[in-house]
Amino acid sequence: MNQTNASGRIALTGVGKIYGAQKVVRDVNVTIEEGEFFSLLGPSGSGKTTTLMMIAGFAETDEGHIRLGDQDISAVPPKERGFGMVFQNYALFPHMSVADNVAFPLKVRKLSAAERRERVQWALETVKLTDFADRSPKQLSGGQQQRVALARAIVYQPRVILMDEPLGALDKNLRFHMQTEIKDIQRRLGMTVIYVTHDQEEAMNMSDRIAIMRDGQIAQLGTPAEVYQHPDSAFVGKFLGEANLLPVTATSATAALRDGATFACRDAGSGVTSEPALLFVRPEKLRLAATPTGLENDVAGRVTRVSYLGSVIRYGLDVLGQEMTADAQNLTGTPAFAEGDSLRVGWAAQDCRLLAPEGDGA
Amino acid sequence: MNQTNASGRIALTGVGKIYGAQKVVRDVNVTIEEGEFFSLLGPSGSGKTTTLMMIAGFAETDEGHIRLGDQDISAVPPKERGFGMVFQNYALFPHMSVADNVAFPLKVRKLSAAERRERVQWALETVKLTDFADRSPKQLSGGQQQRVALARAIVYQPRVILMDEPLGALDKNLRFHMQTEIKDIQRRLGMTVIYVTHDQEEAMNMSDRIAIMRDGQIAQLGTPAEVYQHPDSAFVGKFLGEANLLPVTATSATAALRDGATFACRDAGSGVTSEPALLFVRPEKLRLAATPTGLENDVAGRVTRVSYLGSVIRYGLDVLGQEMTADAQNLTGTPAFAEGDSLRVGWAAQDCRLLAPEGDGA
Amino acid sequence: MTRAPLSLRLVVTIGALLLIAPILIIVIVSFGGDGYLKFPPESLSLQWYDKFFGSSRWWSSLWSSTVIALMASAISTVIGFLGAYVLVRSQSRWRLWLLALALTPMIVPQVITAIAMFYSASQAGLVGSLLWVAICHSVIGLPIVLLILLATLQNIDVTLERAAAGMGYSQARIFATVVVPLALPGVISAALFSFLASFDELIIALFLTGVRTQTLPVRIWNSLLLEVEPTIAAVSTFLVAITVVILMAEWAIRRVGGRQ
Amino acid sequence: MTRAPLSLRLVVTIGALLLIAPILIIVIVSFGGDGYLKFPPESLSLQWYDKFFGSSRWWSSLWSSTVIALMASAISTVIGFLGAYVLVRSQSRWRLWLLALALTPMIVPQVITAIAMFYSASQAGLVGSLLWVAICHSVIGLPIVLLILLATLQNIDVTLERAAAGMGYSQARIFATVVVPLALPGVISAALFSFLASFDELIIALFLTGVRTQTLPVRIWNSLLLEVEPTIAAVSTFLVAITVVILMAEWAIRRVGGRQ
Repeated sequence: MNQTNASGRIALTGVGKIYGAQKVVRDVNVTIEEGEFFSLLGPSGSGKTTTLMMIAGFAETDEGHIRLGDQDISAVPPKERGFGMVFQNYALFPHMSVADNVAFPLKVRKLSAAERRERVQWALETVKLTDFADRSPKQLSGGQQQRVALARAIVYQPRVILMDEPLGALDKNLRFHMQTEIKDIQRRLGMTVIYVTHDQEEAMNMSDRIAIMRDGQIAQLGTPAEVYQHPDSAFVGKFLGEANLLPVTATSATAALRDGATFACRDAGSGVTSEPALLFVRPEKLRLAATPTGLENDVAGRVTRVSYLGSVIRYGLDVLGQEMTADAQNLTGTPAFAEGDSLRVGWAAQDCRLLAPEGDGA
Repeated sequence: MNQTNASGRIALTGVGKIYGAQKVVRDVNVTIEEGEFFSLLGPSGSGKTTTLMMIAGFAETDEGHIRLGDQDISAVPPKERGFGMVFQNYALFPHMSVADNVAFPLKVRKLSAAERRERVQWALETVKLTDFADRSPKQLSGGQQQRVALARAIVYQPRVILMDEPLGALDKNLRFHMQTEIKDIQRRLGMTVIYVTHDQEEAMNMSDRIAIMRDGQIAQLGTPAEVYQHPDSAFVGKFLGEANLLPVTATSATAALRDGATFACRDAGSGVTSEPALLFVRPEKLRLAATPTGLENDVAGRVTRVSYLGSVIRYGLDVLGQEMTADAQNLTGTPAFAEGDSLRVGWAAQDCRLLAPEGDGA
Repeated sequence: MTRAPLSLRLVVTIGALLLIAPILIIVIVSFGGDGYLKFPPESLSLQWYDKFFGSSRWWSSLWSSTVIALMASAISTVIGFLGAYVLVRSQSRWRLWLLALALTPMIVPQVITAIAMFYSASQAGLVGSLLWVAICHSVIGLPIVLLILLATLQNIDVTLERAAAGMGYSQARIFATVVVPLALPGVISAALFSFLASFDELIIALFLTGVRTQTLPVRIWNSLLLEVEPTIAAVSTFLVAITVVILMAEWAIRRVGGRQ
Repeated sequence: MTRAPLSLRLVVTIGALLLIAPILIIVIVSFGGDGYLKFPPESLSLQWYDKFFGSSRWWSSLWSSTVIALMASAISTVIGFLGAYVLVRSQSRWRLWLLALALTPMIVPQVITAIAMFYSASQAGLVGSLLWVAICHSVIGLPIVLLILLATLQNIDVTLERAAAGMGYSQARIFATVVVPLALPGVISAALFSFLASFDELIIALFLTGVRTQTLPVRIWNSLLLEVEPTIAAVSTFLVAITVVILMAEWAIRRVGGRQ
């Protein structure tokens, strides 16, 4: 079947949005490649949805340019951009059946009735809802409604689909399942997807690249593993999951000390040298042992709390007078330590980074 | 300071609730010991909140008896039960300051003004909100409002506090922190807490014992580790976290086979013998290796999907034609396997159980 | 806590019954067999209804009322729909002023509205024109139409319109395929309520209708001044019955619409 | 999408302005310096206001209107508050019927309500009694009071009452310490709106007031029949001004209440 748009590459250069006296989005520069699954991740008010609305054309692009392939679409109205769109509340038309909802975008396109039927059939098959074609959207569960919205977005085979927290209204168990399905469909059809979410696990699970937004700007941009394991700032580190941020004195970009203990870390490239700094390390990277761990970083600690969270046992630790958190997988024989135990806490140099203290921007 | 009630032990015998023709709670029997942190956990509509409302006295106990210590309180009005209560929406009085909210329950009790002030001071100190005494509740964040509600519930030192999804409105990061605080206060004051939640991690983190409810009945009752690791039913297994449920043919209560492979499991006590059964094992208990794992259960598998979730790498596996899920901690060097890799999947006999297939009740 | 005390509920029930007692008395009196207004009636008959339906004067009033109410309802529903759409979708600050303005007919004492409209009409020689009465009545009906349609349109999610625009639909097609079909139950409610508002209105009609265009409430009024006879009770009962029927129709349509 | 088309907005704005044009004309005419109603006036003066405020007949009407409206407002606010509380907290099916019953005065044509009330009053010899007018006006005000207080009480979370009960408070103390303080802005709104409903009401007052107890709208009406002089424009403007002042007070109280 033929494609609606020639290109699926979207480039934002210097994009900004102004509401009254406030810049809610500032200087966003990013090129989303054809066939890429790209997420805008951030807390509420970070500008991620506004950025998506500018790409969709529902909000005016006050500054900079948005290009689709070689064409500047900054001033093109939404109905001419030809993007698919999936909303958090599904935005299904309650007065139409599932099949009519899916056929809706085809009705403004010049297609024969047979071709239209065929496309609707294909879209419903893709989302595994063929049996529900004649139902009303209201008769479906949340997950099924979201699938109808997806079918409606892919039915005219746009090269680009924009999704605004599409799984935000679903409960936890269903969410992971739907993430897998959306990702599979995106791969199979080779679509570009721009995905807005505030759920870091969701973004990491689905995306090729993630832009973490804060105060209208991109705080960091990279693959899931890059941003999770090597954050450039304490904000990104904390936003993507549990993070230990131990206040230390940096002696170089890779070495620090605190209370006589010395630490060796991977270079963060953040320019931290001999200042107060934060030593970043994820809780699951900490190794706990009764005897020295033999890792590059190894300090004495004490267990202050043992939390049973199911798949994970979370230890609260007192390390050099600071609270730290270590996550251990709930394997046979865990928890291995009890409240009050003294132990050694170790981690590899490549698993930690020195970051600028918070409040210093970025 | 003197206590309001003599006892903090609550016993439910044969408790039931009928709405119209429907029994929304049926035959609930449980004794909650003094000083215990007890959770009612279940999906919405499972009867957990209705059960709590009967204990509080806001709903009539249609069947059975509720006892506080030796006294039958089934027909006692709420205002004479003397329980503390914390609601999901905080239920703070918007027309009163924080201090007046906390002092409110003391105003119907015969206390001197000095004693009243002292108690309010103590309660606000306990929840670390002394500086906010003169604020209006509306000026506080969600977490702070919840702390005020907690202070108001403990200020008259009831032996029993009932909590109805108190953290349901808070976001994920704050939630873990508040769980820790509530648990600490409960321990320090030796209160009995009956806690309703639908968040399994929250229930496991805080509770001494958990009752998992389903369709108005207790599906399983036990410590967090018991119910998480040794569920009696597929429902409980799936509700408490990710679960592998491999259809097998049981040959005894501890042995099963599928496609020629034999499995050895811990006795579930569920009476499964030589029937179609489900082999239950948690994703984090699976060991993946290129060569045989040497564990009691060891089968060949293939990686169908690798999901990067941050602290965890989740592998989708094809094992004997069935989908299975394995969670590996995101340690240095992971993911160790890629999509399409063939490998061995092993787990210890003590980490798996044979359960009755779903639909067979319980 | 979930139940109000019995004493309170009793008081409220008795109060509510007292509220409609006078109306019930009129209804009962209208079926009286006596020669004058008497409660309770000594015998029952339909004589006053015969008189009502047999009189061409009453029929012509019913006709005037109906024509005026239909026109007023059409005018205020169309204008109210457009107004409500603009008010719901507009973000600017003046929307509140506009709303306040549109609600003035509900707020200004009706005598004064009537005087103002009469004064304007007499300057333009419009007294006695059915269309002019309908226009004035549509002003009276506008606030209720606006309130109903504001609520209706507010419940139509703007993302539905965005979704359609994203799929390539023009504003006009979105209006036709999404907004109007979804707002239909509210539009019908608004039309029925504005019909009633006009059908039952007295004061403005009293000022603006000529001898030949008297509406039903006006003729009831004039009859009261001339002859106190039970026909008026029959006409009143008829008017109440029509009101009740229209309200029940509205309720039924709303239920069916809600189920869809 | 978030903005309505310019053309639509223009139409709506012009329409809204036309709505209040007649009222504006009356206000302007009331300040005329000519000897008769003339628009636009050739000169400006306060002569008609002088006449209005200098007349003991107008003053006594203002007095009657105020006394009746105060009583009516008190009665309907108290009954409406209790009724709304019962309706909000009650779970049973008859609450809808009760609500429908309480809203009848809003639905039944006012002429007919007036006839019914007059008939009941004349049977009991109550015509001319200020208290009886107030009671009838309180019936007219009840629906609006109910609607305001239902909305107000619905916003008072039942868990607040449960929380207080759980802490050992009796129903009466919960009412005094929680429900009434939280509902206060709504109660004030309801009192003001029911005051206005009575203050501006014409038809029922026309039937029920005696010569000495004529309310302001009734005297405007009677004056219209006797002498068409610009004093009526001045009185009308005064009535509109009072209405606007009360509504602005209501709005101010609501804003302060909302901020608290």
